[in-house]
Amino acid sequence: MYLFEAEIIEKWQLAADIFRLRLRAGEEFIAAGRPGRFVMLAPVGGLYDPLLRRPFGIVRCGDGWFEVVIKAVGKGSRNLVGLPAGAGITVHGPLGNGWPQDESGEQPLILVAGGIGIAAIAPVIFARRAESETFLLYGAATKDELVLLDEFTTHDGRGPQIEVITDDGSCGRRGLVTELLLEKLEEYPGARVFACGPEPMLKGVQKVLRERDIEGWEGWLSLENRMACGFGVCLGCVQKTGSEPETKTSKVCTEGPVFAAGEVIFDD
Amino acid sequence: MYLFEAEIIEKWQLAADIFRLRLRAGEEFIAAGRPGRFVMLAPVGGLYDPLLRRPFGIVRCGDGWFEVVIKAVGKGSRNLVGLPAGAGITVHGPLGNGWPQDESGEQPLILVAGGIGIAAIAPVIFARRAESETFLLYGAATKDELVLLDEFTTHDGRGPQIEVITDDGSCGRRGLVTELLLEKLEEYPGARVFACGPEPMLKGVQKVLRERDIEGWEGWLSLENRMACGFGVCLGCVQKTGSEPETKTSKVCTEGPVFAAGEVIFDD
Amino acid sequence: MTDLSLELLPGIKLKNPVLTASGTFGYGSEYSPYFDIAGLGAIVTKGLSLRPKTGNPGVRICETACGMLNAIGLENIGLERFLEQELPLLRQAGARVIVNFFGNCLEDYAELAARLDGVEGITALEINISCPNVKAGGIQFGTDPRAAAELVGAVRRETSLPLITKLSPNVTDIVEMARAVVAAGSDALSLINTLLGMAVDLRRRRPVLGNLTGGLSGPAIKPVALRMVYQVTKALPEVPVIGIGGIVTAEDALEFLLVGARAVQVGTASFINPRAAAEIVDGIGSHLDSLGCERVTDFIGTLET
Amino acid sequence: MTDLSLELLPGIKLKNPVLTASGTFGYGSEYSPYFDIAGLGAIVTKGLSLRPKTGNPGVRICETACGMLNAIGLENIGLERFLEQELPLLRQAGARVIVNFFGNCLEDYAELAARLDGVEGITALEINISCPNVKAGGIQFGTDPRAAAELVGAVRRETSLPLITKLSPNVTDIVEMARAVVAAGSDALSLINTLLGMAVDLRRRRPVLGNLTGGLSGPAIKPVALRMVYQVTKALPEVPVIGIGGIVTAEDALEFLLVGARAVQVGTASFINPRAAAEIVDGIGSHLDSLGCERVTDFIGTLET
Ligand SMILES: Cc1cc2nc3c(=O)[nH]c(=O)nc-3n(C[C@H](O)[C@H](O)[C@H](O)COP(=O)(O)OP(=O)(O)OC[C@H]3O[C@@H](n4cnc5c(N)ncnc54)[C@H](O)[C@@H]3O)c2cc1C
Ligand SMILES: Cc1cc2nc3c(=O)[nH]c(=O)nc-3n(C[C@H](O)[C@H](O)[C@H](O)COP(=O)(O)OP(=O)(O)OC[C@H]3O[C@@H](n4cnc5c(N)ncnc54)[C@H](O)[C@@H]3O)c2cc1C
Ligand SMILES: Cc1cc2nc3c(=O)[nH]c(=O)nc-3n(C[C@H](O)[C@H](O)[C@H](O)COP(=O)(O)O)c2cc1C
Ligand SMILES: Cc1cc2nc3c(=O)[nH]c(=O)nc-3n(C[C@H](O)[C@H](O)[C@H](O)COP(=O)(O)O)c2cc1C
Ligand code: FES
Ligand code: FES
Repeated sequence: MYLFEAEIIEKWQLAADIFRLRLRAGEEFIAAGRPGRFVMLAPVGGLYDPLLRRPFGIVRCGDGWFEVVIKAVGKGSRNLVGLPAGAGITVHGPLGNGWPQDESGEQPLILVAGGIGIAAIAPVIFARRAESETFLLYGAATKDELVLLDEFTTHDGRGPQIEVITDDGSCGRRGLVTELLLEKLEEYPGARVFACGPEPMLKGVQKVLRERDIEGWEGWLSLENRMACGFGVCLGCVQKTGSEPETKTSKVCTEGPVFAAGEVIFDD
Repeated sequence: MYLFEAEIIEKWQLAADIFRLRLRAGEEFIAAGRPGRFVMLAPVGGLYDPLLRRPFGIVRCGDGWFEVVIKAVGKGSRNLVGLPAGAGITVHGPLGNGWPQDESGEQPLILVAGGIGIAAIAPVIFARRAESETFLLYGAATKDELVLLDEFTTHDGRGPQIEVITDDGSCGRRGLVTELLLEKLEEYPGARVFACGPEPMLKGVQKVLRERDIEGWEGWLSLENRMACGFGVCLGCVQKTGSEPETKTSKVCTEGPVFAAGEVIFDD
Repeated sequence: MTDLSLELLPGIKLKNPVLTASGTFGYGSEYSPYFDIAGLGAIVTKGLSLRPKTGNPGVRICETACGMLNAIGLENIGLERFLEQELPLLRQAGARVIVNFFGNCLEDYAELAARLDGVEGITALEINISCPNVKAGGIQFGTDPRAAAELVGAVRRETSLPLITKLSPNVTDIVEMARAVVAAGSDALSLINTLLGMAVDLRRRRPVLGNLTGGLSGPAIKPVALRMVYQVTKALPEVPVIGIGGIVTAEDALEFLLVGARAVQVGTASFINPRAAAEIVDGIGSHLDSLGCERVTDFIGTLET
Repeated sequence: MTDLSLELLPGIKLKNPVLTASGTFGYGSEYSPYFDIAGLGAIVTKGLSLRPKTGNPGVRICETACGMLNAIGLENIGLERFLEQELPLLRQAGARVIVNFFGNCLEDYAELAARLDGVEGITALEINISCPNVKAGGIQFGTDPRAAAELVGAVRRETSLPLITKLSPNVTDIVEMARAVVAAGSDALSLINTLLGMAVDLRRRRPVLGNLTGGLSGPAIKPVALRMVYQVTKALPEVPVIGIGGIVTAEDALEFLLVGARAVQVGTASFINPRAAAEIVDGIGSHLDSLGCERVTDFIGTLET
């Protein structure tokens, strides 16, 4: 776990309210930043509004840098994406468990992203490009909110097979990403599933997986509960987990954000 | 009185912690921005830290812009000077009364500036460059804190006669600017005096003027009391004025910031 | 277009639920260059005392995290100048006027109420009970239910104007205070006044404020204000409550309406943005419009819990 | 170099006056990756109850202007696991440990105090009285001087450990509360706990927090905390007071020491900057050094008023 001040090396606008920020970081940080882990960010400056850090996934790492993709939804995210290149951000991380590592790389992998959930899914794609049978099912409200798509495929054509779906039909089919998942699982019943997106989508994914009824489910969900600290001390981010009657509360920041899909108990 | 969002057109660093910002403004604003008036500034953005606007003098006006010179002393000023060119600042002003206007322009004028008090004095210089017998007595802690000096004289050599004094003797004489004032008043006993600077300096100026004992004193001080609103509604900025026992409280923001030197009653 | 008008009290119809908070709007005319003050629900004037008051010496204001402390010391021009100078200006501007007032003892309060009674152009009185009772050793009227009730009762007897009591948040049980003053004859409540706070100048090793302590206002106090408004409107659903505390945007105002406030007052925000109250009126309108809400009164108190 | 060590209570010497606030520092070990927690004055643990507690369902935290609301619901691992798992870790790390604890009724408090009495490695107990008394209709111990005194007295009888009472700021008269618990046997006081607040989700028209209301902490509350610490240290100069509320920087901490706090606790700030408490220790040192102050105790309470 590191806590440091990082310069914004570069900033790109990916959609009306979605930005990619490249931040300077050291080797050790980058080595620890495996797919699915996250950072807590705050601008440098000593002002108290916004007060708390905000969590964002580590989307991509390179030599001396890593990238986050931030959707401006409220004051914390808006403030971060409003910083110019050259400005400083304090970084706390990498935090959380990350996606389970695929030792063999041989099992087909279905990645399900809803909206800005793509930020948690993207690093898996970048890490797995060399391997076969990765499917990205990517849903968004509308065409303009689909981001990073052109980066998922390398120049020589390696990358996941991508299917897109939008609420308004402006790109791909019209509908919900869970429909794509159902179809894909029929084709690849033994595939592993990683999903990140808004809670209703995750509930949908859980339902699909539950109905698949395979021992262990082979599905993982990355949660985005509100966090105050990000490292296990505030107990603000807890999620009910387990299965009735054996339930408990788990800290999403340290025991997650990635949970086995069968473990998560959503509120109705 | 205007209330508008202005772009920072350009920003210059004048000293370690002193910056000049050029802000876009309309003609009517500029026409109203006579020397000694001020603006209340806050960054655009809807964050609440800092919460209140901060007052700064209108230093100079041009075609479609005006300039402020800000010394970063606390979080409000630091935050403003940290904004990059292109960023937005909301401006409320011009506010306050400004320096008394010199109808004839013939009486000698002694300008006394202490530290960042130069920001209130500078516009008088810019307005009066065509006229004769203006003296600038400028004191600062150290050489590096003397700003704007090279702009007070036009290319063809018009401008005030300048004498500088510093606490540490790093530029000009070592001492306090009130010493210069005493000397200058001996030379020009009928001169008018405008002064702006830290309270101890203003007290010193007041003492010098009081001892001069001319009817009406012919001196004016620009005060920098803390302000919450800047337009007369909070009663936060009041200054005791008048002369014992006929004293009252005056609002520095609307009845000042410029007061006849004899009117101001400082706390001891 | 959502109808923003509402009856604050029986017979007291306001154009909209947005008022200004006492002490932050001067006597109203200072804001006329910025917008038409007749467009607000009402103007609550700077707290008025029988005689002019000079207020506190020394530093009077200081910024804190997302808030400010003030120790103005209730400086005001006094009843007579108000009636001669300021009230006519407000009436001319077409504003609805609520007069906020205070005293040093029960008798002062009562006399003021009596002298304001029947003055034309005054819609209601707002009694500020967050004042020390000089005659009773400086104990605050506003933090003792018995003292507050006695005070409100005394004022009630002197005036036929609608009476709004402004509550102090510096109490253990805001509902108890609310009940006490309503029982004593208050028609409505406004809450909250400022939280008692302090700031220190580390360099000079002194309190920042000349008065040592001051009143905390601004966004920092909104969570406390919302909680108290919720508690009071829940406990006394039939009593009109005006929500105050940290309201800067239309969203803030709507939150207060949602928890049950019948109207709101905009305070510190007007220092930063003189047009804040007017913008909040517009913002409430367009928000409720977009919800398809016909009347603002349909929105008030609809928080689901 | 200024000597930062001090006696918090007779015989209880701390390396420096910087402690961590309960509920914001876990059980301490979570912070070991960031700095040596043995370097702090003491660690105040997450509030402990007799049996493990799962806390509140739903959203538990929410940011407000320069502050945050929490409704964790006092989730904790319970006495036994604390003694088995966490206390040994803290002792191993060389930390001084103050155990914060609470109950649902007087008997629970007393039993906890008895069971913590004599446990090796515990420097003092901090009793959190901001809890509803389930047996007495949910009335808060912490807002009623009689109930608080009774509670503190009961706990006092069960333990020979130094007893620090943590006061709630949601009261009319903090000095009255302080006097009551000191008279009942509390050796020291910590203040303030969180202010009761609320936040509203306008879009969903619901309270943000699952629990409806929550505790407000962070820089927003510092002015209220400073004021209360000032009032209490002024009224009870002989009682050691630990100042809490919105401390983020060394300057904040120094302000509390200046008004009279013998020590401080760092709360919410540790969420944002895990090294905050350690940096505050260093910052206090260099500030006092630059003042030529020999001992931190020479600085405490030196506010000029
Ligand atoms: C582990 C983790 C990884 C994340 N990764 C990314 C990422 O890579 N890119 C990205 O853009 N976002 C990511 N998020 C979400 C991001 O952290 C939030 O959008 C951000 O913190 C919102 O802060 P804000 O101040 O902008 O919004 P706020 O003003 O706090 O809230 C804006 C709106 O969002 C709601 N909201 C805020 N936080 C949450 C939450 N956690 N859950 C549900 N609703 C919420 C509020 O109720 C409000 O309606 C991640 C979250 C977590 C926990
Ligand atoms: C009419 C007017 C015109 C001004 N013009 C200029 C100008 O042109 N350029 C410029 O740089 N500054 C000017 N000032 C001063 C400037 O407004 C303050 O420096 C600024 O508001 C400080 O805000 P801050 O948040 O940076 O500092 P804070 O964090 O609020 O304070 C920093 C330090 O300054 C002290 N302080 C803050 N405000 C005041 C005050 N008003 N009086 C005395 N001490 C104070 C505080 O106690 C603290 O020690 C002017 C002030 C007034 C009233
Ligand atoms: C500078 C200032 C002066 C105030 N004067 C008064 C007053 O005279 N009478 C009164 O009842 N309240 C007074 N208040 C309290 C406000 O009316 C309001 O209750 C409080 O500021 C909280 O609202 P806000 O957070 O929107 O400012 C004053 C507040 C401020 C900031
Ligand atoms: C998430 C959270 C949990 C808390 N849990 C406890 C607790 O268990 N016991 C307690 O006495 N105080 C608890 N507190 C209160 C803090 O110890 C402290 O009194 C308060 O947060 C004010 O300090 P701050 O502004 O520095 O955070 C908690 C505070 C927060 C923010
Ligand atoms: S965010 Fe604090 S415990 Fe998870
Ligand atoms: S700054 Fe508000 S009255 Fe002058």
